[in-house]
Amino acid sequence: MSETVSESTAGATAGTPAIELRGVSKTFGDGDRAVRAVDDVSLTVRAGEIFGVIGYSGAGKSTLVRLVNALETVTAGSVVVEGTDLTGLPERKIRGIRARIGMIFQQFNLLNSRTVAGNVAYPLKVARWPKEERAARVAELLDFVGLADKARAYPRQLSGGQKQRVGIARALATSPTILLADEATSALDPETTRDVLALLRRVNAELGLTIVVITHEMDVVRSLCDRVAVMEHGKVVEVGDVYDVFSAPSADAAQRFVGTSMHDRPSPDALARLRERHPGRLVTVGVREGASSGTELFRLLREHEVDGSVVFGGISEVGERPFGSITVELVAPDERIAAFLAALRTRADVVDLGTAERPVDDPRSLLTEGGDR
Amino acid sequence: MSETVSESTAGATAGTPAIELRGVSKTFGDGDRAVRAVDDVSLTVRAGEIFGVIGYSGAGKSTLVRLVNALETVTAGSVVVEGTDLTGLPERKIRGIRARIGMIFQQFNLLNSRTVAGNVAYPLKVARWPKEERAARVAELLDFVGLADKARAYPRQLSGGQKQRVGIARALATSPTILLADEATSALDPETTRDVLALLRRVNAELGLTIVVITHEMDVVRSLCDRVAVMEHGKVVEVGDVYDVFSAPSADAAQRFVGTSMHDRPSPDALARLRERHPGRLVTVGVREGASSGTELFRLLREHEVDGSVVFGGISEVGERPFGSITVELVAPDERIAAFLAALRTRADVVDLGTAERPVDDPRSLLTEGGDR
Amino acid sequence: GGGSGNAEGDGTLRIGVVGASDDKWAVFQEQAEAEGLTIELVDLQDYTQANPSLSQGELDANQFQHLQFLAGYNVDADDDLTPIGATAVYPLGLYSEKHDSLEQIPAGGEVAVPNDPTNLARALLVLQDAGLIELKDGGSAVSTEADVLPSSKVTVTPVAAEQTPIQLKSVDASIVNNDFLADSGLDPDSALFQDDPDSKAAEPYINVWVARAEDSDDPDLKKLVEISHSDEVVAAEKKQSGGTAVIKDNSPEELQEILSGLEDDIRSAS
Amino acid sequence: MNRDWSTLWPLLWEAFGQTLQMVTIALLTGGIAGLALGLALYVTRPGNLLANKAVFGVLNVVVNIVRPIPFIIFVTLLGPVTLQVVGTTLGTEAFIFPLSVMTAFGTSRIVEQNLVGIDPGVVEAARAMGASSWRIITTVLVPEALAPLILGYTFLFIAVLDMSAIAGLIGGGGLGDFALRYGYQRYNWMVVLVTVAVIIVIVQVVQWLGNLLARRVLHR
Amino acid sequence: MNRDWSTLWPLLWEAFGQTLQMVTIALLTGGIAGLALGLALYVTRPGNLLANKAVFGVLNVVVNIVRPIPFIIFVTLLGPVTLQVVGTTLGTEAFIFPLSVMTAFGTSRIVEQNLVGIDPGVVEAARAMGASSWRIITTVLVPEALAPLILGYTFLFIAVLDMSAIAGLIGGGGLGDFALRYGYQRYNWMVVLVTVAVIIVIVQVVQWLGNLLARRVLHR
Ligand SMILES: Nc1ncnc2c1ncn2[C@@H]1O[C@H](COP(=O)(O)OP(=O)(O)OP(=O)(O)O)[C@@H](O)[C@H]1O
Ligand SMILES: Nc1ncnc2c1ncn2[C@@H]1O[C@H](COP(=O)(O)OP(=O)(O)OP(=O)(O)O)[C@@H](O)[C@H]1O
Ligand code: MET
Ligand SMILES: [Mg+2]
Ligand SMILES: [Mg+2]
Repeated sequence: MSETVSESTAGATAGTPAIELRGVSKTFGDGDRAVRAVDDVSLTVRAGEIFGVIGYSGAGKSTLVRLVNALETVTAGSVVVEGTDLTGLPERKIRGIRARIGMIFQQFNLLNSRTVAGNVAYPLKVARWPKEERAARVAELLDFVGLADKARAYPRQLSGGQKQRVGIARALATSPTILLADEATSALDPETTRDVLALLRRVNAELGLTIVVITHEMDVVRSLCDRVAVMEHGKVVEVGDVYDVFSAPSADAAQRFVGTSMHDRPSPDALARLRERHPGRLVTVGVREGASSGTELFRLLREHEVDGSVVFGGISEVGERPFGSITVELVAPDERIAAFLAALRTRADVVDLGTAERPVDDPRSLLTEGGDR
Repeated sequence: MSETVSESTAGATAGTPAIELRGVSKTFGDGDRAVRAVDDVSLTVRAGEIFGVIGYSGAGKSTLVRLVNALETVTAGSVVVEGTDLTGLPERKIRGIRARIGMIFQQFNLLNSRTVAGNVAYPLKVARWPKEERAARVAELLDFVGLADKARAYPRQLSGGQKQRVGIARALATSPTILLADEATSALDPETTRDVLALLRRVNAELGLTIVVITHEMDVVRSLCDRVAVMEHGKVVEVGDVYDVFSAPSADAAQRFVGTSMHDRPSPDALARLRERHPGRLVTVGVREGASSGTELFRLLREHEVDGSVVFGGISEVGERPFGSITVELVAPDERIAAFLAALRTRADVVDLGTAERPVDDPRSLLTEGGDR
Repeated sequence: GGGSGNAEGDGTLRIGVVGASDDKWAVFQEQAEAEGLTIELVDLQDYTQANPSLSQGELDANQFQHLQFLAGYNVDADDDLTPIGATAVYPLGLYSEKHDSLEQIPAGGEVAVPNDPTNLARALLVLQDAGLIELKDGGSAVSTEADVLPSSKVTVTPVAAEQTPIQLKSVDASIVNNDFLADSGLDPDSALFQDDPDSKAAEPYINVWVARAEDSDDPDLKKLVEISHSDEVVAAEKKQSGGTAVIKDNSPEELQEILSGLEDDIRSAS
Repeated sequence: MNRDWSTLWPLLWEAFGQTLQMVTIALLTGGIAGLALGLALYVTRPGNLLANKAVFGVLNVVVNIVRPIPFIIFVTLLGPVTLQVVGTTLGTEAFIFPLSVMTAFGTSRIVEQNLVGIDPGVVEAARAMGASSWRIITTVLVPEALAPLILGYTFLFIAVLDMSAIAGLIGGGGLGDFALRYGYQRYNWMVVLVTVAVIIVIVQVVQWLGNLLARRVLHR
Repeated sequence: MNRDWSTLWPLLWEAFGQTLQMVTIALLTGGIAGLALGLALYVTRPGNLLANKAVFGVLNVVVNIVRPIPFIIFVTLLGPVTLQVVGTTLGTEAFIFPLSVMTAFGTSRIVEQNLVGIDPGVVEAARAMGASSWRIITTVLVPEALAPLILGYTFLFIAVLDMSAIAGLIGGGGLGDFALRYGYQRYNWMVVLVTVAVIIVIVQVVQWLGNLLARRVLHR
């Protein structure tokens, strides 16, 4: 099950914590116009894990990660990175820690005065890599992000996605031990996104890189993250294993986000259209790891002599484990359907949507309203 | 079926064309370093339709759209907007046309010197709206994009998604007849995205706004667009109705994109894990509009006495029509399964994935490699 | 500095002048060299720097000023620079492009005058003599535009000395220093009025060679004074001044006496 | 010969007024003309809003012809024009004219410089809305570059104050003239120091205002 | 006495050399010192990289004390220091010292101004990589503002040229002095025009170079 509100820093650590936030708040401005961007957040990111941060636009995600490398200073609380408390540390000391943290910026923040290659080489220069190694490393990274031919172009001559890829290459250049990725794939096409995620997974697995990913793409969370935090109004309203949060979101925001991401439950509009197309009884059956729902569906159908079809739904993996639901149309006399559903209910989550004539409104379908038209 | 390469401008128009591109090319720079960002593109966007443009990062999507409101001038070909050929038109005349085109920029391009409200009011001032109406309209738009409380904030004080929402409000302010949306929801969380898409759909339906959407989020294309163009290396490699392009993508890029978007076919990794979990025969069954595959699946299973379960897949809507596939595990003696598959094949697209001991590699599953871990 | 009479210690005499490009200096330099003296003319653009530089020892002598100016400097800067020889007196005249005689200058007219303290005072005295203005307490060597009484016939506007001829288009008349007459194309004879260089009243305006007090007996410097009275240099001087220069040959002692008197006047005036 | 302060104070006060008058008028007229000229230089630059090689070339050369002329020479060369325009070539009013003209030319370069850093994206956004070039200039270029422009005008304030020091050459008065005539030319360093102190105080106030405004405008 | 051109040409040529010497040295030394001072002003500004109210306050006031002093008075006031440093207060060398000092102070404001427009995001990116402040200053601030800085230095070139015109006051020579002495003060407008023409040609060349470089650096 996912933990609500905020996990206690003491209990959550399996590995050594890479990042620990203790009661951290950040307020911008003062007086009337003060904005509390991060509000009393306590959180632990374990070394070597991929930690997702999701939440509404303006929830405080970017601010939260910017506190981790002290680009913003906390208003209250403390930030501990790899055992060092950053609070009140002099800039010079912070520098050493920052050198071990790569950051991909939401707005890219490329140096306009440097070429693509120059931008990627910059952190290497800061880290005093020798010239030849630098060139080789830059070539390798540009090759990976598919910008080898743009090495000598300037940021102003790049497309949005190309800029973002330069930002990614730059953040990875020095092989940091922690990567803060703020919407790192937001400007990328699906295939480039896939490549980038595959790379992140690889460096995470091979080099033990700790990654904090801010994203609004639920697919990224689903396929990349080990754990995820959900933010709302500056607060972390839910933290937990990705599978737990997806399969049983407790916070309101978490429920909505998971809903939009799964595409497995029809939106009210889509449901209306389904009912038009399928006059029979519509039933949504949840599929969870361990639960036998999916497995025994066909046998039960046969046993109860219920005909029908799969008309909607999605079963895919969340954190490598199967998760989702299917909506089926059942065609049979009512009593046979009733018997079938009774049997099925003992084994799986079942939501009866009724028939076109006698629709049953499923409150949970509302959650996915935006998933499809 | 989707049309490949480029549709002929003559044949494609059902309604009046809102935008016509005729053999348009755009080259940046010259000599060695010339970049042909848009390469001989001919395309018609009908009045009142929602037209998607997808393609790899750097494919030329932004450049293409920028040609439509003459922010860039064509190197060759001509651009006709609502019947007016922009090519060689003096800036003053172009201005009148631009006033009817709203644009959401990929990089937002907000005026840093103006507040959020000031940014949204700006196009209204340009269009000489009276002061009171302006204020009312700004309030209405900010309310819609959820930034009423940020009206007096400056762009630098906004989060990425908040900036993007200001850009959206600004583009819609004057109720343009054409909207060019360049990655308009790339920085937004799923729920805000849903709201924005719903609004776009509404203004499209109610006011007949023609919308050109550049996006890398296939879900946006799937749920919003009527037609879609796929770009690669500056060329439009495929144009057609969204359903056609999704159900039968012909260009390579189109196939890959659709694959990543559907999440219905397991990636090789996911397939391996499926085989681990499900020792029986795995079969992927396509679901298309009109085809009876889904509908008759259960009857056939029963008739052939094949047991099993739905283990993967997704069926959702593309352009309001059902589309997808499910992967099922079949448990029965081989000969019964063979008979069942033979029967099923007459009715649906079937891909046999074999069993864990005797796997059959499905070439098409490769397409979706990145869809899930 | 030092009593050797040359600042560089290499035998070169550094002389501060204003307008080193004047012909008379070319002639002067030739003659000095013939006498075995190496001189370097340091050309200064305005009057203010020449005396401090001499005092600081960067120059060995200067020759650009009249006694009135020197007196003002010595008092203001509390210095004791000493005149070691005279050169000439130049009359200061009133010129006009709009009027042909003093009488034609209308009441309420405007006259441009040089704005450096000594030339300003001298110009005001010239205008008073011409009957165009009245000065408070009869005027003195330290009068300024503030001393012009309201009862005066014209108003005066102090401007840079070199601007007075340029301003002729704007004003009724200008007081123009002799230095600028030839260059600005004004004929010395066309002056509507000028002071008398030969009169006793012109004594303060005797241009002098100046040295530091301790160098006042330096033989090399004395030689310079002599050379400046050679026929060739005098001829060049006359030619350059359009014949208006009245050559003076007062002894250092006479000059010092006049200077002391002027200095006392200034001290008592302020 | 040095006057006592009882006579000097009123003169200093008058000079103060003259300087304020000169600098204010020059900055207002020349500053505005220079803003226009600087904007023209910027927008006609190759690649910019109203890119026009010919116009830019001419403006660029004209500005470069005027600016390097030593100011006192410029004042004199402009004399005939000043006489036409102002009716005299003497006094404060007569000096304000060439001062304003030179201020305009100097300002133009400062303005141009400060506009170069503007993100082309925002100009593009305004163009996309159908804004006219004039509107873009007034509502985008100027506001977006306002912080550096404010600092630029603060810089110019001092430059103009400096130029105004030679107003005395044509009877224009002002603090610079006061310092020169009653201080420098009379070796009265007290007068120089007091006058310079007055100038410095004015400058500090103006700079403080400039910094304050610039910070406001940056919204950081 | 107006001289003929055969004697004037060599003088003009010499003046040209002096001006080049003065301006070049002043821009090199003063320009670099001013860059440092301007960077210091920028980074210590409230909210910036090394924000430090005290240091910024002091620098700001010091610059404002020096800059508004009328240059001729500044040259004189600095005389004792010049004597110590240069060994003389007369001649071209002696003039270069105060010229460089004033150039440094003027430059600082231009530099400061041109840095204000930098996107704070890029500075942040460099900070996030662990770059030291010094590195950020040299490899981010300066390169990112290079285009306006180049135009700023072009502006300063002319300002320094203008200041150098009064070198003649202490026997420093140069083109400005030549134009004043042989032209203006002798009402020989031909000499003024020729000299000014020479100055203008130099300026055009420098501006052309500046524009070219700035455009290069903008990568637009
Ligand atoms: N001003 C420019 N100068 C040179 N090349 C440019 C310029 N603008 C764009 N390009 C190039 O043109 C190509 C197309 O760019 P465009 O911005 O249209 O891509 P895009 O399809 O919008 O990509 P993305 O999805 O990453 O935003 C890219 O290779 C880009 O590098
Ligand atoms: N410099 C600032 N001054 C004032 N308010 C700010 C500032 N930076 C951020 N904020 C506010 O803090 C809140 C959190 O911003 P933040 O950028 O962390 O959001 P986010 O979760 O990253 O959103 P998005 O997904 O849209 O990027 C927002 O309401 C924003 O307006
Ligand atoms: N030669 C000048 C004159 O007699 C000297 C003025 S005092 C510096 O008029
Ligand atoms: Mg953010
Ligand atoms: Mg783009």
